[in-house]
Amino acid sequence: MGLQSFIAERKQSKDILVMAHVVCGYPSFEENMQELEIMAEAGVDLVELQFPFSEPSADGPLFVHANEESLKAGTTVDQCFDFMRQVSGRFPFKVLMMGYYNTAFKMGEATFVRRVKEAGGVGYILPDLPIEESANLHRLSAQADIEPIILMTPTSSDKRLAQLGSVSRGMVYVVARKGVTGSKTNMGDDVLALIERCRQHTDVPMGVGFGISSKSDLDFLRGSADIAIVGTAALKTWQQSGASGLRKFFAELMA
Amino acid sequence: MGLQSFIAERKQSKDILVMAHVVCGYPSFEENMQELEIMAEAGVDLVELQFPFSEPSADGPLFVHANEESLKAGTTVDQCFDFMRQVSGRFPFKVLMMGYYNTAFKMGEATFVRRVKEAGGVGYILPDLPIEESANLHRLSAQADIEPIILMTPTSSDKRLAQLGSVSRGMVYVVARKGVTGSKTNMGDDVLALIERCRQHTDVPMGVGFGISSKSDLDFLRGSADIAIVGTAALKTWQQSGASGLRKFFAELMA
Amino acid sequence: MDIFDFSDGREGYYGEYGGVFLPEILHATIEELLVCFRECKADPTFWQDYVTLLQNYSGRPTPVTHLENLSRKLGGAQIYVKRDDLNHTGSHKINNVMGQGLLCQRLGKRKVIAETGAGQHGFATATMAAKFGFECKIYMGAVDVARQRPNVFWMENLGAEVIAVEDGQKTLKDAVNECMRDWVTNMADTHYILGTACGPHPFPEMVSWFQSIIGLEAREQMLKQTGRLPDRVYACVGGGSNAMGIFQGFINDENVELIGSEGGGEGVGSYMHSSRLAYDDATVGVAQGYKTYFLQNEEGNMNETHSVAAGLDYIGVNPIFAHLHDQGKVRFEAATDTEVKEALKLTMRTEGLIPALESTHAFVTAIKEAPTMRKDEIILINQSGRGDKDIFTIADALDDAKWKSFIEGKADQYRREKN
Amino acid sequence: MDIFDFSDGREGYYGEYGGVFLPEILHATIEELLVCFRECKADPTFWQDYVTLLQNYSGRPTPVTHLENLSRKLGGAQIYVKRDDLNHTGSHKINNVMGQGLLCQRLGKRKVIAETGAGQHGFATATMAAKFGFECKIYMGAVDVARQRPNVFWMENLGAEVIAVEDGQKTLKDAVNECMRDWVTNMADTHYILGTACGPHPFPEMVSWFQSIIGLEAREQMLKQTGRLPDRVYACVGGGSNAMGIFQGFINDENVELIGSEGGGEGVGSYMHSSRLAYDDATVGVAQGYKTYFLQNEEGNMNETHSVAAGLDYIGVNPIFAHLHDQGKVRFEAATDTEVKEALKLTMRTEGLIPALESTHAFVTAIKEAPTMRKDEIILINQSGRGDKDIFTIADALDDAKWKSFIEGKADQYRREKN
Ligand SMILES: Cc1ncc(COP(=O)(O)O)c(C=O)c1O
Ligand SMILES: Cc1ncc(COP(=O)(O)O)c(C=O)c1O
Repeated sequence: MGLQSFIAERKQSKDILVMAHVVCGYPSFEENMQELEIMAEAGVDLVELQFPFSEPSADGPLFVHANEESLKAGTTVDQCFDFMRQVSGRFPFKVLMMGYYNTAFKMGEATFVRRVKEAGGVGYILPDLPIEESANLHRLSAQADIEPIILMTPTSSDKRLAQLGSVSRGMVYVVARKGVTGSKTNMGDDVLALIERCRQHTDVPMGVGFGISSKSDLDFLRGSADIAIVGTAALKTWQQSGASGLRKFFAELMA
Repeated sequence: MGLQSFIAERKQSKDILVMAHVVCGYPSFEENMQELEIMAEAGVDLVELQFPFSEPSADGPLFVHANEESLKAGTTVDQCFDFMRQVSGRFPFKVLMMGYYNTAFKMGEATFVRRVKEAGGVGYILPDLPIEESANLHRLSAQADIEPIILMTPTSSDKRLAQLGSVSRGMVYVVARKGVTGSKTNMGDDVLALIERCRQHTDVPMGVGFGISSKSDLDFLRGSADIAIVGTAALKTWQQSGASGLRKFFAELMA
Repeated sequence: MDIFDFSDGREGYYGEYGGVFLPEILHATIEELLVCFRECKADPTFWQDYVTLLQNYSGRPTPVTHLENLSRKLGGAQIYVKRDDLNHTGSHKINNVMGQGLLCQRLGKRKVIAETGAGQHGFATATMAAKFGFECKIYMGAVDVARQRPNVFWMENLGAEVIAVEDGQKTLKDAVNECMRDWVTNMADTHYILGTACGPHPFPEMVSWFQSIIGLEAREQMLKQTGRLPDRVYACVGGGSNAMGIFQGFINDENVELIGSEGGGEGVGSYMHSSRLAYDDATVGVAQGYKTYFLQNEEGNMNETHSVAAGLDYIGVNPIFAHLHDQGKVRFEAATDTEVKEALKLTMRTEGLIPALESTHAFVTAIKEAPTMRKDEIILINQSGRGDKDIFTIADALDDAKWKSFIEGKADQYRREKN
Repeated sequence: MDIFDFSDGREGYYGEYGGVFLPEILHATIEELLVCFRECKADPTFWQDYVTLLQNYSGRPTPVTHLENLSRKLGGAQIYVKRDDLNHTGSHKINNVMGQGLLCQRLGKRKVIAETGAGQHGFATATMAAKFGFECKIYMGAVDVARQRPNVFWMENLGAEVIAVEDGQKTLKDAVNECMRDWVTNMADTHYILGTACGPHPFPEMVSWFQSIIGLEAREQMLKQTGRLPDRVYACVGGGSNAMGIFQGFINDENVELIGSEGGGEGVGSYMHSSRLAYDDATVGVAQGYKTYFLQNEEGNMNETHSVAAGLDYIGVNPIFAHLHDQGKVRFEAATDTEVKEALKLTMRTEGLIPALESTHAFVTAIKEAPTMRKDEIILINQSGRGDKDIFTIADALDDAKWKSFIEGKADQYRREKN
């Protein structure tokens, strides 16, 4: 089942879905697996598996550190795909590859698409790959039936949103504010206005991310966004209070 | 009795005279006096009393150091003149003021001449005062009947020697080689040739200095120069072996 | 040939290299920059203002010096040197920075950010910001902050905030990443003053354009001083801005050979170098906003790099050079750390010039090749910077004992004064 | 007025100052120098060669920069700066040195000696010697050698022998004496490259002549850039060479006021300064070969002097200035160490310029006076050198804690490496 129909299906029983995030190999693949179990238990709907990269220029400090430590520990692309395969086979949520374009570029776009597909991924998020550079990858993805997730942002003009909307598939990722991952976003009228603007340019489901960390954020988005994307907040919780903390975090978030 | 007639008189009983040197106040006026006693005993004919100056740029390392230490110990121009008066009153040798022009300039040339005269000096050597700048001082000196000692050097052209000779009075100081005081001069044909050249331009007695340190130097000069000027070698001896050393030094030198 | 005459739909591409690989959030910012840059480039008064600013503030045109002693000693080609070391702040970096300062004014932005490795670009940017009255933040790897304190000292005294980047290898590439992170947050009022002809379009073109003043001057000067064009032109290649600068003066001259000299570090096969094109260790990749040759592993993660010259010690290279290299229009060589030290000593003693360690890489290659050339052939070297600001690095490189005991004495003095 | 148009029998005298007070043994040498200098001065191709050499080697003409920010901030006169800091080796000292290099070639001598205090003149001389292929010895007070190690490092690497002078105060004046001692020994094949407009005739005239290139350029540039002459011209005064250099461009212009700024050290009455003309502590004397105002005691022995700027820290002053001061043609002011530090900070932050501590003295006086002048009045400051070579002194002067811990870290590293 493709990403968009999966989301549609899940949305029949929930008014907002949750997408979570782990950095492969940080702190370790074992801990990643424990985090994912907790996410699955809590009913998380989608998960991004970030492939670590040496130049994570769109990430905030916590993820930068995670990328770095994972690489230092020797994490390879092969291991990440292996892990993706295990995860997608084991849990009910759908899995997306997340990472930087060089990872895809170096193995070749066709290989990349094939491997995501083979590992059970339903799509990928490459934040440094603009649509101008995506034609071939999008074509290959369409053939393989996986989705390239497009990002829409507060700085995108209407004209730009229209361009982005016209090639969006599966879902779009609405970046709630300027900046990198990790810091808190003030959920307010601008976020709603942004979602509203984005809606006018695409029909696919809409995930909203960057700085979502609490039930109140979710409540705020309920009714406007389809998916709340939770990244740094979960990792921070795991680092600070381990499995029990993370369980509590998701329980409260999704209550 | 003026310098020139003093030299003439002494030369009746000796074929070469000796001029010695002390830096006033170095190591101390007491030690200066001890040195001078030894010089007098040895039969030294003339003595330069150097007034210490802060910028002794024509002196070699030993005298530079002596100038510096003397000033540090607080030696003043008044003290130097006082000392000169004592010395000229006490010893049979004649006393010359030696120093840099600024010492004379600062007190005024007339005062300078008067004070040298009053202190019993028969003349002065100001190595940084060229004849072009000396007219007034020479005039004052002539009036006071003291002698400005002119230097002749190995770099002086015949024309220059003629100029120097024409204003020389009392004696001339022939600089045996280029350089500053203190290092050894090789007594050889050039020194003799230089003396010869100088002779052609003046009738006054001729002292030869710079680097004279031994009886053999004196022997070498005997017959061409009237006066051998001994500076650094004596001070070095005093520093190294005190009164007995200096006594021996002059005894051997003038044997 | 106009390398910036892009074919349709390939704007910002040089062969397969270049492009814009940035987060979507910067799309509008980079568009705005591109539009502004196109306006500037089309407006002859902008270039005139730029030239006047550099004349009055930085002392351009910098001269060309004939190295008669070195030429005689090597017994081959006549060696000439373009003296960008005489610029205000001591290197060619000021050219680009002043140009972007003017452009930033046009953009109506009041804050600038910049990455720096050796500190030369940061120093130049802090200087420009003081002159233009911009707020200024300089990102610099923590390792570089520690070893390039003199430049940090000046940047701070010029009023810039210097931020030590603690991520990754804590050097230049990490400072670039951190700049990007600042930019995606503050692009509304902030212009990113990229320091070399790398990064996303239009930076390679824009930086090359500003630096082309070197080549424009040099071409005219060589014609005037020697009556003809040089046979070969040498420049060191870090990101590639000074080399692009001088090469543009001669790129359409068939008989002028262009030679880029990269950081050979400990030599071929050592993997302790920063030669992307002269050695075979780099492969094509996409990072820091553009596609080019990077020193990276098979999975696309960047390798550690090394050069005695901090300004050459970078993973990627100007995409224009990647293309010109493919086309055989520019030849690339590498100079090892050891060769650089020897060439520096030789240049100081025979000509009284102290090239920056970066620039000395160009001298190394020229010095190797000059003796193989005829006496009536002519060589031009770009001296992109002066070495006297690098005294700590050079004294270390030359292992100067008296310098070390001076530093120890200074340290003792500071410790005493604290007590 | 031509200050060098000496009346009969007064050659080398400016009023009662100047002259030649040297040991007889140097008479022929100084004559030979004078004759050679007269030939050079009379030979227009010599001056042309000199200008060309400085253009191609040192980047002359140096520009004039309008300090718009500082002028606006002070709210008075428009401030312009003559940028001799952009010269090769970082100061105006190179002008004189290159000129004397050409002259030394004409004299047929192959060895040069020079005194240096801050090290700027020694650095320039070592550079010139490398370029001309002369053997080179630099005399430097032992105290200065210890505190100006960076310059010593470069001089040595340029091939000069640096000799630490252990006599006297072990600073500049003692280095001058030691140069004289070398010269009286080796004058046959050695030329003494005196670094400022002091010493025996013809040095004051000769150094002034070479430095007049600053004023010639500046006058023309001011006319071109502002359409008229400046109302006041400021320069710092150590020995007086950079000031003589720029002032000569305007000395016959009735409405241009010339202001020299001396090292005020700890201020008037402190006796820890080097102001010969601005304060009342100096008297006329004869030393180091010439007659002028010296900071000396009643008996004619020199006093200790002090300035935060080593290049101003000297007992005597240019005899031409002593005369122009008597005549009221040049006004003299002093800048204290404290004022200098403040002006340096201000200049760095508002204009991105880092004047040498010496030059900053001129800025101090200009900054004090600019606000009292009308907005349509014009000031010109001579920036005789750049401050980045003075990092140790400036960091100490600004008491920079991060710099100090950097130095301590470096020292620890060196000590570790030894073990
Ligand atoms: C003096 C100098 N030359 C060259 C470079 C290398 O940069 P690019 O290749 O962009 O000229 C640097 C970089 O810091 C530099 O400081
Ligand atoms: C930069 C600079 N300015 C000024 C001076 C003072 O010398 P003068 O008065 O001869 O210009 C010096 C002396 O070292 C100097 O280095």
